[in-house]
Amino acid sequence: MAQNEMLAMILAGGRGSRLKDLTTKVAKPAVYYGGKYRIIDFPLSNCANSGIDVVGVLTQYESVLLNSYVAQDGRWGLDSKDSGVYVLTPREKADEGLDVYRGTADAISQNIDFIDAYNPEYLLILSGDHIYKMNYSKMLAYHKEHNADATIAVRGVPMKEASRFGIMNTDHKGRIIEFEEKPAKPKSNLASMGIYIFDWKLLRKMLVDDMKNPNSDHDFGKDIIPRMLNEKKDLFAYEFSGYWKDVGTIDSLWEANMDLLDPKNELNLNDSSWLIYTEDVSTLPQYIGKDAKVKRAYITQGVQIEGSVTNSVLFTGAVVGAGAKVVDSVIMPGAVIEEGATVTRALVAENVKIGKKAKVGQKNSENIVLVASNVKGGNK
Amino acid sequence: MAQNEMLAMILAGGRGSRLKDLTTKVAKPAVYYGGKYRIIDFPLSNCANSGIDVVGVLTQYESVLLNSYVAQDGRWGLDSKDSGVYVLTPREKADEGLDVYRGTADAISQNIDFIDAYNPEYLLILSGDHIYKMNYSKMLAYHKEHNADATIAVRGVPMKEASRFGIMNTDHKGRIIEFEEKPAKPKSNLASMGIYIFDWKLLRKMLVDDMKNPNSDHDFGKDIIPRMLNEKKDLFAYEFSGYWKDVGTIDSLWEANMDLLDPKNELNLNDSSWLIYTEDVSTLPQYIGKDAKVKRAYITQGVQIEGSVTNSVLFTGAVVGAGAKVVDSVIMPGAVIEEGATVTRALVAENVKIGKKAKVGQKNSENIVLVASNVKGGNK
Amino acid sequence: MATALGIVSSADNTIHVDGLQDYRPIGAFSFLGRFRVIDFPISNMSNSDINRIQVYLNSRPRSIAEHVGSGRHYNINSKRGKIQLLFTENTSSRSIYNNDILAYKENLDYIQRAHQEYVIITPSYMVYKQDFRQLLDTHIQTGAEVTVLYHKIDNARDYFKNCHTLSLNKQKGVQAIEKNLGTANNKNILMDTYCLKKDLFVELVNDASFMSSIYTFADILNLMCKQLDVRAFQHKGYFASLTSLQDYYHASMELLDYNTASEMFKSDWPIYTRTTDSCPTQYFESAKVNNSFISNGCLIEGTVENSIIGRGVTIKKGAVVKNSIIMAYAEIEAGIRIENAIVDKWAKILHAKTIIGTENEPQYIKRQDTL
Amino acid sequence: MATALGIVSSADNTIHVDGLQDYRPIGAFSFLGRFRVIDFPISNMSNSDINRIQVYLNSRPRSIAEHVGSGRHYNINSKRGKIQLLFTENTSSRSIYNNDILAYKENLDYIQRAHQEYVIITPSYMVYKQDFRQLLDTHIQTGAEVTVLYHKIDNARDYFKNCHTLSLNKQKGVQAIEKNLGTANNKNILMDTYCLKKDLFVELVNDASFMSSIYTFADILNLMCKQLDVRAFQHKGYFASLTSLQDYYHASMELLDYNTASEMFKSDWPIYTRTTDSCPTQYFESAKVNNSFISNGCLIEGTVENSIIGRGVTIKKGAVVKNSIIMAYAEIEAGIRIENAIVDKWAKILHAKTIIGTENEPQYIKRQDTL
Repeated sequence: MAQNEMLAMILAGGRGSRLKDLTTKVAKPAVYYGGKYRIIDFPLSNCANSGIDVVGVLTQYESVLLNSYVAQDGRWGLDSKDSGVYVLTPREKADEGLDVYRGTADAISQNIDFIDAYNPEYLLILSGDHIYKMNYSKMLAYHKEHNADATIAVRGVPMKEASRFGIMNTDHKGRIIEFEEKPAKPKSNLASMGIYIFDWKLLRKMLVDDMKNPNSDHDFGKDIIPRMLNEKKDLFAYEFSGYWKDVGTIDSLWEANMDLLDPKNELNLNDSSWLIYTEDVSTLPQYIGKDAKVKRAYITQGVQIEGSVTNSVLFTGAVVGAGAKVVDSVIMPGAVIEEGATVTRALVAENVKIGKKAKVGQKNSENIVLVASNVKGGNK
Repeated sequence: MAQNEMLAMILAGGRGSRLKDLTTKVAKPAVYYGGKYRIIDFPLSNCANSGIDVVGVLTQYESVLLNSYVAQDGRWGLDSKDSGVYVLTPREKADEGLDVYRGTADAISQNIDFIDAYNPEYLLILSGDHIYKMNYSKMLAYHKEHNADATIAVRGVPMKEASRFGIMNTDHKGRIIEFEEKPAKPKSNLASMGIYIFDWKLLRKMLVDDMKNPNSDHDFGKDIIPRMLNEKKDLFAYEFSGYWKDVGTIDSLWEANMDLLDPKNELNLNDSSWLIYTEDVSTLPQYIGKDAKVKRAYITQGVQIEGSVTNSVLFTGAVVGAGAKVVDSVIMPGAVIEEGATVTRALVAENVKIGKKAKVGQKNSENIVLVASNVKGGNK
Repeated sequence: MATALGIVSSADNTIHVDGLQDYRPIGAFSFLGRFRVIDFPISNMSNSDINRIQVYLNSRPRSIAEHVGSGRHYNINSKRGKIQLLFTENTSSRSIYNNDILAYKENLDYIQRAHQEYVIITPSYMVYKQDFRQLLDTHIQTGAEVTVLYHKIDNARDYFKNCHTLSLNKQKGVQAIEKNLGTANNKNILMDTYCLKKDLFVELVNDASFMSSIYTFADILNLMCKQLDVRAFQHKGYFASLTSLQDYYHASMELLDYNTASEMFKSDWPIYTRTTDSCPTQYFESAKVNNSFISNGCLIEGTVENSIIGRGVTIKKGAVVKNSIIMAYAEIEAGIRIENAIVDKWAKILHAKTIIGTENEPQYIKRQDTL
Repeated sequence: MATALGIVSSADNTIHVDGLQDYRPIGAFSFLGRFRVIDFPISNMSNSDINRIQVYLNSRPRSIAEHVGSGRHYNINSKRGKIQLLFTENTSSRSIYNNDILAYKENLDYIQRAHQEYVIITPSYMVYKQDFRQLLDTHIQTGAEVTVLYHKIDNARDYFKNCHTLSLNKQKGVQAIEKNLGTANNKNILMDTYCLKKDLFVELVNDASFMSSIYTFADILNLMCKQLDVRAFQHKGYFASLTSLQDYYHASMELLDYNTASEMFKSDWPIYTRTTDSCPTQYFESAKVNNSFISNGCLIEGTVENSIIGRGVTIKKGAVVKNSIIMAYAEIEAGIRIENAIVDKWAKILHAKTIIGTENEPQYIKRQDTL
């Protein structure tokens, strides 16, 4: 795509409270996933691979780590002359005197001057906490082809679950005729993915109006999209059919990691034509010890395994001591499972130490255990 | 210097109201200087050339432009694996509910977590709006040599002006025994340059204490330094003798530009062993037209001159039309002096157009005229 | 959306630019003061959304390797995109076998491994502006098997001597490709720029190397243009082939017309280059400069007329430079007169009183020479 | 504060590693799966605060040029610092004249133009960890004119055959530098690492090229060590010279001892490399892996023992890999048995049932070969 034809804005604000202790220090988009990645690597890599040069990341709360993580734009190749990843924190004061964005639309409105500086024709709006691979330039081609005012990416969900989503009802050409937020009786199964392409000039006008509207929640789903439909704008649905996962809970984060163990997993991170880029770390390769047993596992560089690992995902610098057993678990960076310890159906957070012979998690637990602080040895 | 031995923090908050309309849209450190630079290029290039890898830039107010300017860390070579320039905006709410830093020390205090992430031994604190070339690694060597708790860079000022500055009184070894803010009867002529090196562990402790002190202004000059002296810490003065200029007013900004016209100017931007880095623009080289007259001028790429230029500094993309005269002036990027216009003792702001045959400024004016909006042609 | 692998080719050994080329390949020549010739083909590619680029180097690779580097200054995404430098290994740089086909043949792996369906080949020794998306679209629309870029000129007797000319039929089909023998002034000059499917390109490279080890890509195309649908696409605007010292000098002087130059440098088609971080140029009291392009970092006390001055050049009081190209970091001492000359990088003109060439035979002063 | 220009030298033509070196210089060899040999000398320099580095390339420069790139992954400031690639031009890569002195001689400008007072020269074909600040400090303190790095070994009869040995006096003065003839097991191996003033270095290069056009830097030093104060500085810790296939294999296998390896890779002395952005490695149900280093991006269904596996390698069900080095993107089909072998990049072992070498003579499988 031509330089700055389309700018991307990633809404990365959410604290992700359902991810519990994983997000006390980091914003949800900075949470680890898949052995070496952070969630936000996915939208950022998608942007880079789609030929988008400039990305704004809209953050709030205490997100020093997220901010300095995304500021290293070279990680996604977005460091050429006129490219960049820019962290955009809230600047206006909301009604309650808090320095936060009041809604998804407000987050964009507060950064109109930033966007104007690049004078893009189109604006792509993304969410920072979904796992998927998507070529936004194809979505833009669809947008142009339909002469749309806005295009919204949708995916088919099982009909019985449709009432949990924002559902787009379209005509046979893909034109959106109705949008229903969590409808009791859904008329279609096309759920919004929170990915929008707008004609920037039009959106800019609507945002300026919306800012002045005291009754608005300043939200794309609640305000902007309904108003566009009201005004008979041309909104089109772009159907996406690949792997997509919202990792909003500990269970779904665990599940998304487990998906990678499937030899036929749809996400296929090994595809060299659409790589996901992330932080580069200096470590040894992974070392599998003399008496180690490793099967059905997804393991990255810097991991050292002396014990047994089954059906698990291990992140950079994780250590599994001799005689330790890791089953059906996710072991985040730098976590150490000491000798003889057992970890089952658990998600062990960054740098946590599971002491010698300690036991964590249960084989048939309903939920996945999040282990966010050190566990003492089981033998004292 | 070893990776992350010393981190630099640049205080770039000031709106610079004495620079009038030049700073309505940009923060003072983003103001242009010297034909192709912005003021903040100086501390950032000094950091890069001194071997400092990580720089935090502390900004506030509406500084989108400054923020995205410094975020392009490749401009100063600070884009290698573990290097970076990070924009740090205020995160805590000050007493009055404003999202600003309450004082220079508060700006650092609010970013303790950022600094801790790099675990530096020393912290360098700089101001973002001075023009000078300085090797901070030599200052660090001096700091180590004296086993100092803090080292403050000072420069000699004429004794009669000393009462306008913060003055350091030192013993014969350079140890600071007293600090006086604008003393009526100065005992020395060593003025603080607002450049500090601290032992980070010690400073961190003092900042945490200072944050709890309700009577503190949270300022280095007013609170931290006096308290360190009170507590008999080892503070040393590091004397700097090169070119140094505070460009806080239109007159001093103009003057600093004029200094460059001196064939023996002390700043010497042509020295290949200490380059000042800045934004890279794609333009033609400067073109001097068939009937142009150029003498005593400092001119950068992308400038087109058809008229006459004397004793002036011209920035990227400035145009001087046929028959136009530019004398004793500073013409900022993209400004156009149309045919037959005359500009004298003026500072013409970015993209401003001086219409045909218009006259701006006077030969013997007391102050320099700032021309911040278009001037109509003089012939209508 | 069709995508193309970009290939920047190197001049083969039938071409030699006196003097200048002893120190670097043509792609590394300084052009208009602050650019290098290779900035033009790479900027064309970058501006045309081509971000997977191979640069072939058959001799003296240092200067281009250093200048091109990671390609970030050309706005190439450093992860998704890539500028790859490819070298010729198995023959010396002076060998007659060291031509474009050998270079492609030795690096065929890297061509075949690319994901792109098409290749666009552009020379590192010509300067022009071209949107390759337009070339590729036309190529696909017409159904041609090979599309080549050409430029109509009216001075083929005196210039473009090292270039090929095209014979075209009414449908712009290419009938023959021959060396410009200077037999007439009006010619269609082949711009050594080709657009074709990658698979066909690989096939042609293999065919050429099978037929003769000194065949070039132009040779095989000439041979095959009877069998293949080879079409020509006309380029308009500024065009320069820098394949002789005269052509180089002439092309540079043409750009002293500010309108021609600014036509070539529009903001919607930036020409990128590597910055050297030099400061602005300082003009002293005694400076007298007219109709010249001056790069940054110069110290000018003397007189400069109708000239192109590179970065960091010093021109002392009383020195006169006319109709000349002075390359980076050269020093012209007080009182020296230079006309119709090309002074190479780092040269010091200290003692020679006058250096005077003619419009058709510019005087060349060697790199780092002290005269 | 003394500063040094870093020089990474290339192996000359007396050294040839069978097989591997047909495709790339030793500096580009894969090492321990995810590194290349040249990562070690460059990381040593970067960690020692040397950020102006010259890398000399005398043959097949592509892989190193691509791997080193702008040097940002080595933490070199991209403005103030610089990794410069310098090429040998005037002779073929196979010529006996193509040695280190010729390379320095041809690029003497770039050495002399550097601002640094000292040079530190380190080879691109040896692996070790060394703080060069310590070497430089010692050099200055002792007042030596040249300081060389050496390593005491006890297996000189079998290994380090292409290296030089040092004879030292009691004061660690160098008495002679000779080829290792394998006459005894205990030897001081010259690590081809030198610290000296830049001016003296330039003088020695000029002397060497004046005396004989096949003299190497070690040769001239041997000759001059009677006149100059040449001292040796002992290196301790892991040291490998990769100047023969046996030495390469042996050195790799030594690192399978996790303690040795982790001693070499401490967090206060990172070894940087270029990331390939490959995803983690996937172990399947049938995988059985022991005492091995595995890089990212592999798909492992088979058995791997005492081996080093490069990036993106596929090892199918029932395949057995023992005591071997498998380089990036190789594929080992189901049921195949590989022992004591080195399988080069992109090789496909599809049909050969067994590939078995010995500890002293590892079997080598060529790049991109299909067996």
